[in-house]
Order: sequence, then C-alpha cells, then structure tokens
Amino acid sequence: MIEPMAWCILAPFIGASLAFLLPGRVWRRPIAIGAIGATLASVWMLTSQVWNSGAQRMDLSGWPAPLGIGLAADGFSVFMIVMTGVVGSLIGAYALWHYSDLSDATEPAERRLFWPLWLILWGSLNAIYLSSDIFNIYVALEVITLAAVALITLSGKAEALVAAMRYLLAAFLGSLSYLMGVALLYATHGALDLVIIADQERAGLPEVGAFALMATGLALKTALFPMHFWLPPAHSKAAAPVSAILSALVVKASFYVLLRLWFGVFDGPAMYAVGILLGTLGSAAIIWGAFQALRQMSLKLLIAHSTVAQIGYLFLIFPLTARRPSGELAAAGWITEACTGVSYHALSHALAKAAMFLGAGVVLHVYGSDLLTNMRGMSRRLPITTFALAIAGVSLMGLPPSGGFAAKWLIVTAALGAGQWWWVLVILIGGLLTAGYIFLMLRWAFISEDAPIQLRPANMPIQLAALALALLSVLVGFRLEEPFQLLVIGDPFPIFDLP
Amino acid sequence: MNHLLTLAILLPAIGSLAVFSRFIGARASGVVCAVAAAPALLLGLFASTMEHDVAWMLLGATFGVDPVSRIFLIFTGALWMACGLYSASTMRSDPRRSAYFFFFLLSMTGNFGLLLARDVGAFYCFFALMTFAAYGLVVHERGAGPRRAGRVYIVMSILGELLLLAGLIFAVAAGAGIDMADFASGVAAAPNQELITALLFFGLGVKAGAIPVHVWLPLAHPVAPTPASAVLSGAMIKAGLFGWIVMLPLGWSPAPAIAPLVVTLGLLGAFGAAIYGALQRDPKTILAYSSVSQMSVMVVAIGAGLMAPDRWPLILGALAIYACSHGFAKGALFLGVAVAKQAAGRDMLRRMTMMGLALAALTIAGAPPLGGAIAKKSLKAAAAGPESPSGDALALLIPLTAIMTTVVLGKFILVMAGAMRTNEGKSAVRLSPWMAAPWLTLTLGAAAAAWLIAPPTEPMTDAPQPTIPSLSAGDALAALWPIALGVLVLAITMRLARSLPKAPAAPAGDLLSLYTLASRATVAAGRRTRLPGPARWKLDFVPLVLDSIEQSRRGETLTNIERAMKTWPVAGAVFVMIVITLAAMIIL
Amino acid sequence: MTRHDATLRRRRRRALLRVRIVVAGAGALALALLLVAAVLELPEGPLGLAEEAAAQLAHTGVDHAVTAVLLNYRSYDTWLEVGVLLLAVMAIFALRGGAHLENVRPAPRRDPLLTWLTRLLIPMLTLTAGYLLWLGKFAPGGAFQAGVVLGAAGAMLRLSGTPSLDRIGDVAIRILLAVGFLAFLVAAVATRLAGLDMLELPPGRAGDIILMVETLATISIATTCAVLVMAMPGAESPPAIAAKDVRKEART
Amino acid sequence: MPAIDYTFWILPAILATSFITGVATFFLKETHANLRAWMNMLAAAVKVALVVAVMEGFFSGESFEMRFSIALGFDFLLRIDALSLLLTALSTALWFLTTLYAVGYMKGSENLNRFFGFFSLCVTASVGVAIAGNLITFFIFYEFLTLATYPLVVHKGTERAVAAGRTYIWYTLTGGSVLFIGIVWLYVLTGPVDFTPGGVVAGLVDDHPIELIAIFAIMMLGLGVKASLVPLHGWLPVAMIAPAPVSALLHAVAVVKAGAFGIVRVIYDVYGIAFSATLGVLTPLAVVAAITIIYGSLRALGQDELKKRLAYSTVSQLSYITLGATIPGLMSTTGSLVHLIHQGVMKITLFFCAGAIQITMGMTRVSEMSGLARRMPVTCACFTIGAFGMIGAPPTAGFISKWHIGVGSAQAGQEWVILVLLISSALNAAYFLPIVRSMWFGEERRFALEASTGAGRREAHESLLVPMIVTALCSILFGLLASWSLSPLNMARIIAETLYITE
Repeated sequence: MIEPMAWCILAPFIGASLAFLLPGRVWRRPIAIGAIGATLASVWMLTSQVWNSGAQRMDLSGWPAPLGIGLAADGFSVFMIVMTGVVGSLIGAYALWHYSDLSDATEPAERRLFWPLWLILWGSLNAIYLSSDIFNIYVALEVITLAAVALITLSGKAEALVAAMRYLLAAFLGSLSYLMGVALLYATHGALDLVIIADQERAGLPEVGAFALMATGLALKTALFPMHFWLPPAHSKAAAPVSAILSALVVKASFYVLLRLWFGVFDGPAMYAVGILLGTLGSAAIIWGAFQALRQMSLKLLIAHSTVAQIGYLFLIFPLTARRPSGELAAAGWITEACTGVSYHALSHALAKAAMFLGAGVVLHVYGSDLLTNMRGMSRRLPITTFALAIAGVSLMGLPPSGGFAAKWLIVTAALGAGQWWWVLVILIGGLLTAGYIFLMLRWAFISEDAPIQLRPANMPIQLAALALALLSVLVGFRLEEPFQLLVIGDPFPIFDLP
Repeated sequence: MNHLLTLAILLPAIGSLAVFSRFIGARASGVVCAVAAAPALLLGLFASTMEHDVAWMLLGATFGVDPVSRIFLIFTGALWMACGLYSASTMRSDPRRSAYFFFFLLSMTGNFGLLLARDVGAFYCFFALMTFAAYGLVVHERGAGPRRAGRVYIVMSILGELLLLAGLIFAVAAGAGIDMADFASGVAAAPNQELITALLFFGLGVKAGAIPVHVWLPLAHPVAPTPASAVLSGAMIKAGLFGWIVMLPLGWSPAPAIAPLVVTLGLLGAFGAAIYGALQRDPKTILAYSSVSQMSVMVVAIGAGLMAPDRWPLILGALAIYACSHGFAKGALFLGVAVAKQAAGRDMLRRMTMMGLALAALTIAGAPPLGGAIAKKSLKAAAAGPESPSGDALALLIPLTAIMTTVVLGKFILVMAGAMRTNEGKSAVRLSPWMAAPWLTLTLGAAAAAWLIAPPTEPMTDAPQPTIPSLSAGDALAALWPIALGVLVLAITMRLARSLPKAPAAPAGDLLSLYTLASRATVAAGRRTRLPGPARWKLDFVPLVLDSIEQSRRGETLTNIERAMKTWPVAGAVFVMIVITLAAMIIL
Repeated sequence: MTRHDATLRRRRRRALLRVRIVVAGAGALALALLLVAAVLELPEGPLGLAEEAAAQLAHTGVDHAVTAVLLNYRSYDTWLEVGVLLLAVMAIFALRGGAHLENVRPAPRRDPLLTWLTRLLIPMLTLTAGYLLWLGKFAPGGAFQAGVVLGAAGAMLRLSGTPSLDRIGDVAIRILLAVGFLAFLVAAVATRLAGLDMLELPPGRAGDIILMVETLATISIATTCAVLVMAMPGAESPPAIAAKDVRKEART
Repeated sequence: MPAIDYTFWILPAILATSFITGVATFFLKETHANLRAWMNMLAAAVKVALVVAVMEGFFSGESFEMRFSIALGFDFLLRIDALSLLLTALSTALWFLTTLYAVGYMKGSENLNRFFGFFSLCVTASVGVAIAGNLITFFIFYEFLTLATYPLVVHKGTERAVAAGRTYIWYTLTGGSVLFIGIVWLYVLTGPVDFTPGGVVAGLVDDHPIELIAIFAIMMLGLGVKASLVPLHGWLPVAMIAPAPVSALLHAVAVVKAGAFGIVRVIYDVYGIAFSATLGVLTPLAVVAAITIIYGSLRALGQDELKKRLAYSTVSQLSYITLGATIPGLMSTTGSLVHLIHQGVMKITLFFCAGAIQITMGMTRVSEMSGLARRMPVTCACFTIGAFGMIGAPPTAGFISKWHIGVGSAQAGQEWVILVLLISSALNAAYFLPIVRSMWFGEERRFALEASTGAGRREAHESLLVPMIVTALCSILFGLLASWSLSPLNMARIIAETLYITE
C-alpha cells in the first residue's frame, strides 16, 4: 500500500500538477510546502525501508521485467535520493521566499512556473535513481532536460534564453547518443532491464559501440571536460534557485546513470584504459574548470566554472575501480574508499554548490550585480551570506572538517592505495586552485567599501537557507559510518570489498 | 653567613630597583651603594668557605665562597663601595642620576653574583648581567664618543659572551657538569679540552682585556663617569680573570696547544699596550692601556699555569695578590683623576693628590715595600722554577714590565700634573671628605693589599700554600731598578718628543680600526658579490603564480580556447572524437 | 589593421576551417564505420520482446502490440512522455513571460476561403481524431496520432482567426493541458490505493481504462499542439527578448 | 550506562568554551562592547580552569580521551598526553592574556564581533591541534586554524591587508594540502595510527624506507609552512599587517606553534626519534632549520618596521624548536619543547609592546622610537626583557632553551649546531639591541601623533600593560626559576623522558 519507492516519484508529480493547475498566490505556498513535505516523507520511508530490509525492487504495470519496467532501490539510489531530497527541499525553502517577497525582481512567469517545473524535475530525478530500465532512464533524462531548459528560461533574460538553447541542444545530443546506445543494447540483449542485461553474456562490437555512445552522451550531459561548454552560461544565467538545482542535482543524475552502466551493464572495471581516459578527462576538468573560475569576474560564473571543476573529481572513480590489464583490481582493498569517496563528493558538492548559488542569489539581489568587484564590504553587510559562501567554499576546497574533506580523504586514500599517485597531484593542485577562487571571492567581501552604497535589504529566510546548506556540507563530514553502510546495501558497486 | 650570601646579591639588586624611582637623592643613592656592597665585602673579609644550594634557580644554582673568591670579594667589594660613595658626590647634579645608579647597582649585582656563583649557570647569568648593565655606565655621558665606545663595548662583550657560552656548552656536554667545584677538572678530562680552553679564554678575555679582544677597553674606560671607570677597570675587568681561574683546567692538565698562544698574547699585551698607552694624551686612556698591560701580565701567568699544572697553586696565590693590589691601585688612580680635577688650582690639595697618585702608580709598578712589589715577587717565585720555560719568561718579564709600567704611569703622572697646573677641566664641585675618603682608602688599600688578604685562613687549593714572601733588600733592589730605568726612559723620550714635531695622537682602541676596516671590507665584499637581493629572497612564489593566473585575464589564449570549445563545430568534433576514442580503447 | 593583416587572417581562418572539416569528416566517418560494424555484428534471429509482448497481449486489454506496450507494458514511459509535452508547454509559457493566453490576439486576416475551409475541415478532423483513438486498440493509431490531428484542427482555427482556446479561461486551458498527465497520475495513485502494482491494469477492465486514459491524453496532446502554435514566439515577439541581445549573447 | 565520565567530556568542553564563545560573539550587537569583553574573558577564564583541572587529573594518573569514529579507520580522537598539555597550557594562558589585551587594543574599532569571534575560533583550533590524538584530528584542527585566522589577518579590510591575507592563505593552504597527502600516504601504508610516544611507524612497517622518507619529507614540507621554515616562510612577515593581538597570537601561540608542534609530533610520536634517526631524515631537517635560523635573523636586520622585524625574528626563533627536535637526546628535546613555551611568552611580550607603542604613540618604525622609554618606561622595560630573552641572555627563558639545545647537540656530537646558535644569538643582538638602545639612550623625538593619541599620556592603557607585564615577568621567571619543579623546563623534561621511554 505505502510503497515509498513509488511515492518518491508520485508525491512531487502530484505537487507539480497541483502547482500547475493552481498557480495563484494563495495556493502556491501550501502546495509547495505540502509537496516538499510529502516527498521528504516518502524519501524518509524509503530510506528506512532500505536501511532495515535491504534493497527493494518493484514491477510497474503488473508486468515483471523484461516486459514491464522495474523500479529498484539499493543503497546508492537511496543515497542519491536523500541527497536530492535534502538539497532540493532547502532550495525549495529558498525559492518560497525568493519568489514571493522579491516580487519586484521576478517575472510573473517565474513565480507561476517555478514550482511545477521544479517538482516535475524532482520527481524525474527520483525516477532516474529508482529506475532499473535503460529506456525508462532515457525518458526520465528527457523530462529532466526539458524541465531544466524551461527553468533556465524562466528568468526571462535574453542571455538565459541563449544559454538554455545551447543547453537544450547539447543535452539532446547527449540523449540521442544515449538512445543509440540503448538501441544497440536492446538489439544485443533483447532486454532493457539493467539486471537482466547485467546477467547476460558480454557481447562484442555492438556493446563497445553502445558503451562509447552512452558514456559519451552521459558525459556530455554531466558536462565533463571538454564537453562542458554548455554548462557555465546555462548555470550562471538562470535564477539563483534554478542555478542551484542545476549545478547541485541535475548534473549528478547523468553521472549516476553512467556509474550504473559502468558497474551494472558494461563491466567497466575490466576497461582499464577507458577508466584511465575518463580519469584523465576528469583531471583535466579539475584543472581547467578551476583555472577558468579563477579568471571570472562575476560570482555566478565563477561558481558555475567551479562546477565544471568539481565534476572532474567524480570521474576519478573510473580509474580507481578499474582492473589492471593483469586482472587484479588497481585499488584492491581500497574500493570501498573510492566508491564512497566519490559518492560523498557528489553529496558534499551538491550541498556546497547549492549553498553558493543561493548565496550568490542573495548577493545579486542585494547588490543588484554579482560582479566580484562590487562585493566590497560584504562581510559587514551580509555576514550570514558571507559566512555561508565561506563555509561552502571550505567544503569545496576539501578542507576539514567538511564533507568535501571526507570525500577527498577517501579518494586520495584510494588513489594512493591504487598506486595512482598522479590523481593525487591533480587533486592537490585542484584543491589549491579551488582555494584560489574561493578566496578571490572572499577577498572582495573583506575589503571595506570606499563609500557607502545604497543596497536593497535581504530577508532572513533566504540567507538562512543558504547557510543551512553550507553548514550541512560541513556537518556531513563528521559522520561517514552510516553512509558507508548505506552504500553497501544491495551491492551497487559489485566489486565493493565488503567488510 | 648564608644570609649574608643572600644579601650580597639581593641588596644590590633591590637597591637598583629602589634608585630607579626618582625620589631617592644622590647622597642617599651613594649610601645605598655602600650598604649594598657591604655584605660582599664582609663576606670577603670574614667568611669561611661555604656553599649554598638554590636548586630552583636557573640550571640549579649554587652560591658560595671559597678562598679565591674571598680575595676577589675583598677588593671588588671595597672598590664598589668606595666608588659608590664617591659617585654620591659627583652625580649630585646629574639629570640622569637615577639611571646611573640603577646601572651601577645592577653591574654590582652582576659582579658580586658571579664571584659568589658556584655553578656555571649562575656565573654566566651574573656575568651577562654585569656586562649589559655596564653598558649603561659606558654610555652615561651621552654624545658621539660614549655612543661609539658603547657600541664597541657591546659588540665585543656579546662576542665574548657567546664564546663563553660556547665554551660552557662544550664543557657541560663533555661531562664537566655545571658545578664549579668539578668544572675545571671536567674540562681537563674533556676530549676537546683545548677547544673549550680557547673558547673560555677568549670569551672571558673580552672582559679581562686580553689581547686581541681588548679593544673596547681604551674606548670605554675614558668615556664613562670616573667612578664607573674605576669599577670597570678595577673590579669588573677582574671578573674575566676570576672566570679563568675557576673555569680553565688550570692545575689539572696542560694545554700544550693553547698555552703558548696565551703566553704570547700576554707578552704582546704587556709591552704593546704599555707602549701604546704611553703615546696617549688622555689620562684615563693611559690608565686603560695600563690596565690592559697589567692584565696581560696576569694572562702570562695564566698561560704559565696552563703549561705547568703542577705550578698552578703557587701561581694562583701570587695572581690573587697581584689582582688585588692592581684592583685597588687602578681604582685609586681612576678616582684620582676625578679628585685631581677637584683639587686643581688648590696647591695643598694638588700636592696631596699628586702624592696619592704617585703612591698608587708605584704600587702598580711594584716599588717596594708596597703591595705590588710583593705580588710581583711571589709571581716570579711561583712561575720560575725547573723545567718551566714560561716561568722563566715570566721571571724575565716582570722586571721588564715594571719598566714599561713605570713609563706609562709616569706619562700619566706627567699628564695629570700638567693638567692640574693649567687648571684644565677644573671641576666646579669642591673636594669633600665624602670624596677624599674613598679615594684615600683605595690608595692605602692598594699599598696594603698583600697584607690585607693574607694570610688566607684556609688553603686555596690542596696544593702547597703560597706564603707572603718577605721582601729582602735584594728584592727591593731588584724591584727598584726597573722603576728607575723606566723613569729614565720616560725622561729621555719626553725630551726627544719635545724636540720632534708634534705628531697626532695614536687613536685609542688600536686594533679596533683594523677590525672596523676588516668588517667594512667584508660587508663591501658581500655587497659586491651581488647575492640575489633580499627582496627576491622572499621566495613568494605562491602569490606569484596566483598573480600570473589572475593577470592572464588579459591573456587571450585560455579565453580563446574556452570560446572555441563553445562553438558547435568544435563541440561536435570533440564529442565524436571521444566516442571513437572510447570505442577504440576498448577494442584495442 | 592593414590590408595585409586582413588577408592573412582570412587565409588562416580558411585553413582552420579546412582542418575542421577534415577532422569532423574523419570523425564522423569513423563513427559511422563503428556503428555499421556494430550493427553488422548484432546477433541474428528473433530477439527482443516482440514475441513475449504478443504472447501476453490477451491480458492487456488491447489487441495491438504497440498500444499494449505504450499503455500497458510500459505505460510509465508513456506517462513521462506526456509529461515532456506538458513541460514543452510550460517552456513556451515561460518564454512568453506569462502562463496565460488571454493576450494572444487572433490572426488579423480573416480569409474567407480559409474560414470556409476551416468550417469544412474541423468536424472532419475531429471525427478522424476519434477514429484514430479508437483504432489504437487494434491497429497502429492511438492517443498521439489522434491528439496531433485534433491539434491540427486547433491550429486551423488559429490560422483562420477564429477564437478558440484563447477565449476559454486560463484555468480551463491548464486543465486541458494537464488532464493527460493527470490521467496517468490518477491511474498510478489509484492502482496503488487499490493494492495493485503501480499502473497495473486489471485485465478485465484494462481496455476501458486504457481508452479513458487515451482519450484524456488525446485532449492534452491536442491542446498542447494548439497552444504551441498559438503561443509561438513570432506570432508576436515576446516582450523580454530582443533579437539584438540574442545575437550579442551568441557571439560571446 | 555509566555516569558521564568527565575524562571523556572535558576535552570537547575545553574546545567548546572558546568555540561556543566564538560563535556566540558573531550574534552580538556590534555595540555590545562590554558584554563581548566579559563574555570572552569569562570563557578564557573557564578554559583556564578546565585546563588546570585536566592537568591536575593528568598528573595524578588519569587519562583523558575522547574518541569518535568518523568512518572506517578515520577516528576523531582527542587525547591528553604530556606533550599536548604543554601547548594546551600555553594557548589557554596566552589566550586569556591576549583577550585582555585585545579588548584594550581594539577599543573603538569596527567589526569587533567578527574579530573576537574568529579570535576565539582561532584558539579553539590551536587547542585542538594540541589535544589531537592522531594525525587526522591534528590535520582537521590544523586546517581549521588556517581558516579561522584568515579573517583576522585581513581584518583591517584595506587592499594591503587583503593582499596579505591572500599570501597567507596560499602558503598555508598549499602547506596543508601537502601535509594532507603525507598523512593519507602514511595511512595507506600503516593504517590508522594514534600518536604514541616513541613512535609507531617502526613497528607497523617492515621495510618501506624510501616511501617513509618521502612521506616524512612531504609532511615536513607541509608543516614547514606554518613552522615557517625557509623557504616556506614568506607568509609570515606579510601577515604582519594584522592587528597586534592577532600577530601576537599568530606568532606566539597559534599558527606557527601548530607547525612546530606538528613537526615535534611527527618526529616523536609518529616516527619515533630513534627510527627517524635510522631513516636519516633528521639531519636534512636540522640543516633546513639552521638555515632558517640564520636567514630569519639576517632578514630581520634590515627591517625598519618593528613588527616586520619581530616577524623575521619569529622565523628564526621558531626553528630552534625544529632544530632541537631533530637532535636525538634528552637535553635537546627538552630544549626544543621548552622553547615552545619560552618563545611563546617572549614573542608575545614583544608583540604586545609593539602593539602598545603603535596604539599609544602611533609609531610602527624602529627609527621613530628613539627616546621612547621616557614616555613609556614600562612598555619599553617589557620590550627589553623580551629582547634579551630572544638574544638568549640569562636569566631569561631564552637562555634556558638555547642552553639545552646547545648542550644536547654537543652531546649528540653535532657541534655545528652550537655555531648556528651563536651566530643566531649574535644576530639577534644585532637587531634587538639597537632598538633597546635607542629606546633608553636615544634622543627623544618630537612625537608627531601626540595630539591625536592623547597628549600627556605617558603609558599604554592598563589593559595593554597588564598582559605585557605578566608575560614579561614570565619570560624572566621561566628562566630564573627553571629548575623549580613546576617550571616549564621541568615539565618539558618530564615530557621528553616519556618520549624516550618506549625505545
């Protein structure tokens, strides 16, 4: 009856429908709060269900796979769903005040359409994390893309439209590539369900083609360097909560799918060279993104480029979980660290990046511009926001105590354990460059203003939402035991060294 | 007696803090000085050997008195007391009076403390205290001269302190322990005994005015207020000697490498300083050089002790008498310079002053039956002996130094006489009993020094005890002829000098100009070699990297690449390439 | 800048272009070869789920495999696709800067011929749509086709200047747009509440439910198509976006 | 469940006193000057009391430990051992004094909530560094310290201050990252290790000498930034731009001590001194430290700005700790450890004085301070004491450190160290004594800022004077009473003995 897995998708969809049908000012807040509450409740139930009774699976439409579509929840899905839930609801809290009190800053369309779009997006993110069907994943990816594009255009600015168009085209290219891969896989295996495909024999060239197409497509959607071109404009031109959603959550979805395929469908660990290549691209992203971020003069662009860099860390999981040509796992004994570290990086990045974009939203609102040079005196004017930006920055830099640190610790451990010390150098340099742009940002905040400036007041809730996310990004670094145990459930990473 | 020990150190220290407040007048300050010096003097006169542990202090301190330090305490205490009293009068109108007495008493604390210290930690501590506090005395009269003298003084002193510290560290590390009682034997047993000996010798030598580290002395003594010069030259200079006596491995083992050097330096100093001093015109400078010369005689004695350990007990006894009588006499002479200024223009007083000065000078020169003669005789007796080349040298040296001493002190007397005749530098302050009494005491003390300290109530070492030799007629003759010769030499040179065109005076500080030259040359050479400039030494490479990144905002390359990646043809090509590369990597 | 520089630059650009063409061509060729090779290597013989889908057809409530896949086996996918359409409308609304059509003026020209044609075609189109919807049960057809045909009717009304959707209220349009998505949603919730698998159609009533859902989906799809035509930017330029800005942004 | 064990909770409580105060301070009204001052003072006092309680408990044989598992092999561990008590006591005591000083110093300036908030956080981190029980916990607080200090360095908000902050943050973060790699690498090799007197690595690793040497080098590179070993010291003179209490804290207690303390920890509690000596990693480190000592002093010579001169002096003095730590032997280890304390009190005195002079007279340059002692005798006296301490003249604390390091190195057969000590002392004298001379014996200048800073004022404000006098007295008493059973020296000796026991 109470099927938390289904409700994780249904609850936001119901909310989206209601929000679409009743866009008026009166209904907006109750609907939004209700939808967030219901979704969170579902997420909570799902979490406790998986935590207590292991991985879950359900068939839709009464047809078991291969005919029907299956939903499956293991530790990794739950991890991502919880991440989406926590980050999403806090962004939602921000949006509630952003789109009501800041009436002069927003267009009517924004206020009316944000909630239906965001709730659909949320539902389909959960759908992806729960889906066990590669075609269904494709459809959900499409929903996400379209919702994201619509959200970007909400701000109504010309630049946003251009960015959204570029995003749309890039995302479609990725989706199509993925779809081709799905077709090849279906033709090879005659099934679409992840589990069924995983159980079958490996096939030759078609599967190679399928992997190449799907991986590239998904990497494009994740904005892996050098296919990140669409991300900075799209993420920086959107409104603050939208930027937060895109940077914190949306890019993680396609990465999640890639990871599922890597472990579940393609026996990725056998592809050592591919792992190294993906890791190299990730490293290039770390360096390149950080370099670009250092060169930005506007806050949101800086944060967007930072996302390009941070995504790079995620791709280090591929070389770290690969088998050497000789057959043994490169990081034998440290796989747990590698997988947990990357998952944790996704989490802490989501929290921190959302906090930063929301903070940037406050800055933009108060200062009317997000040029770094205009942020003088911010540490006095907006102490809470400055603090939030700084704390989120700490997590991004990977400084202790923070989620970013925990993730970095685990990844570096795994890399050294695997003898792949070169990633460590990349992480080191990347961390320093991150510090460079974080402090580039904070520097202006600490310089006293030359002359008093007229500023718009910022209300407390939006500042607190940013702060809460930032604090969370730090707090998650204090306890990794439970995430460790959660990620083992259902054995999402089949090569996990179980304790 | 333990209380006296405590008081001897604490009273000057407390006194120094007391006079720092401006409410204590000059007279009272003088009394404070006298009272503060009294316990030390009493200890010197009456104390028997004792030790007192102060375990919580420094490295675990011990204080005490032994026969050697008793002798030093006697003349040191007397000098400080006399000069303190004397200062009470001369400092009456000085605006920086309280600072003067502060440093005076602080130096006194250091001086007594180091004499009473029975462990190297405390010794070093009080030695440093005395050194730094005396700086305040040297520069008391502001102006270019004292400032330069102060700088030279402090540089040389720190050099000495450091050498001393190094010597102590080596010695303690080699197992000598910090206790004075076992220190010298420990040094003697150390594998690097010669190095330690050299470090200690030169480290303490700065204070003792040993050649070639004496250069501060002729500069500093003349510029300090006269009573301060008296203690500097009479008492503090002996701190170095005291250090040698208690810390060098004298009487334990020979130091064949270092001893000849010490003797040579001593000989050089004994003659060189006297000759150089005779060329000076300022009476206090002349006295300073005389001090260097006299100390050099003692250096020779130390060298002799280093060469022949078995003769050391005898040398020690003689050295103590020598130091005592020199201390008194030099104090008297310095105070005499001041007294002369006050006596100038008053015939009666002038004559009396001249007599006093002559008496003190003769003491130093070793005219019988004054204390100096006894000191010299016992020194000669102690050093001379079979298989002792250095002793022979000493025996030969002593009459020769007497000649030189006579020359240099004769010059001093002549300069003083001249000055008093011309009323040059006549002081406005009238000579009072408060001033005369200390001076007279010192003068008489100098004459009677040998008897004052003898016979020691206890043996100084386990070795045979030196006795105060009685002066026979032959001795008297032997002591007198060098003086006569000296007077003759002086007369001839003065006559010769009068006929020659007047030459510029030799600069005080002799070797100092050499050192200055050398150091300047080094600095200049260092500049010439153009090491990377200090600005570049910062090695601030990190901000440099950062700057270059941030400044590359202007550079187009990165921006162009990023922009190119945004164009669809490039993006599409990249996409296709990646697909192919991935596929190729799996296949291959 | 001298003419010489300009020439140089032009030459360089041309050379670059050539390089790009060669690279892209080579890449595309390689990709094509890869795909061809992959396809050639595909396993032969009957694979896939076609047979099984056909085998279970009896329990689906419809007689045509495609409709069965769309609305029974994989109705979840279809639901999400309907969601995509709804999102497309929302995106259009977002671009328009408002979610309502009240300010959409009908086309100014009232061509008599067009009006006549409209009057003739609208009923036919509606009829066709109904037929297609019904046809889906046995043959290729169904909600998507029907919805598109019906949407074409809406477009015709628009072209002929006849007031249609733009005259009914904002809320009504929203309901029309969302009703397809809602149908699936209700089905999903209802099946869960009824204790079935989500979106499981009881074999007995499957056909009816599918028809109902399809009908509602058709309405939504048709409305969506019509609204897309009506609210297309270009009918009148959306307020916020000036062409110049767009071009400028595109260049950077 | 047993009743709440105070040996467990008192450690986080010690951290919490300053942490909570720090956070709470952010939420005060800017105008609540008195409340802020009292709150901070009270917290500092409470902390002192707690530390005293811990010390008492520790010396009566109790063990204090708080362990909290963050993840597999990744424990957050707070623990009191003798070594940590040393730095804890120093930080706590000096925090109290510096807070008192800061209240007077910062009176009337802006952003005081931020200032005092981060000030307290800084101390939290510093104590955390002291009581961290393993490398990871150490690292957590080490980086926390970096971050908490940044707002203090840039406090003035001028372009120059912010540029200094950038330099500071780049150096320290780079160092932190490098250290991080070292720690992780060691962890990969040995698994989780807690600090253990005598070292643990030797027992856990059979033979990875090259790797262990590399790890050691990496960790020293990382720690060397905060310990300001040449050539990693560049941030320290630049960070001088911070307000005086911050510089005082930075130089005496918090940042630089974290680095030096880390070096001691790694050598003694991770590698073990004997094992380090076997690996042959100590001599290179000693050479670097020696170069730093000389170089810092040489650079200090040329500085006219007082705080800059003091900064270079810190560069030099701090390496005594490193140098002493690298020489195996009870004496030199004792010297190294006790210098941790001694350098703290002496340097903080000097910075207190520099700050007081700046705030009272508006002077920052050495060349301006001629004759200053007539205006501010007490301040100048304190400065003089501090300066003599730095030179190592007895009976100040500095002498005791130098003596022990010197004797220890001679005992270990490393006589060259003594030469370094001597040269350094000479240079110290060369750059400190001229200041002292011109203060006391120089011609008095017309004080330009007399009018603006209150004409007729002769001395610094009491809240500036009291801490200064206390630390100056400590600088003397720690030396004079060195052999007392409660002296830092004795404590250091006890600690040093524990470090050698397990060999």
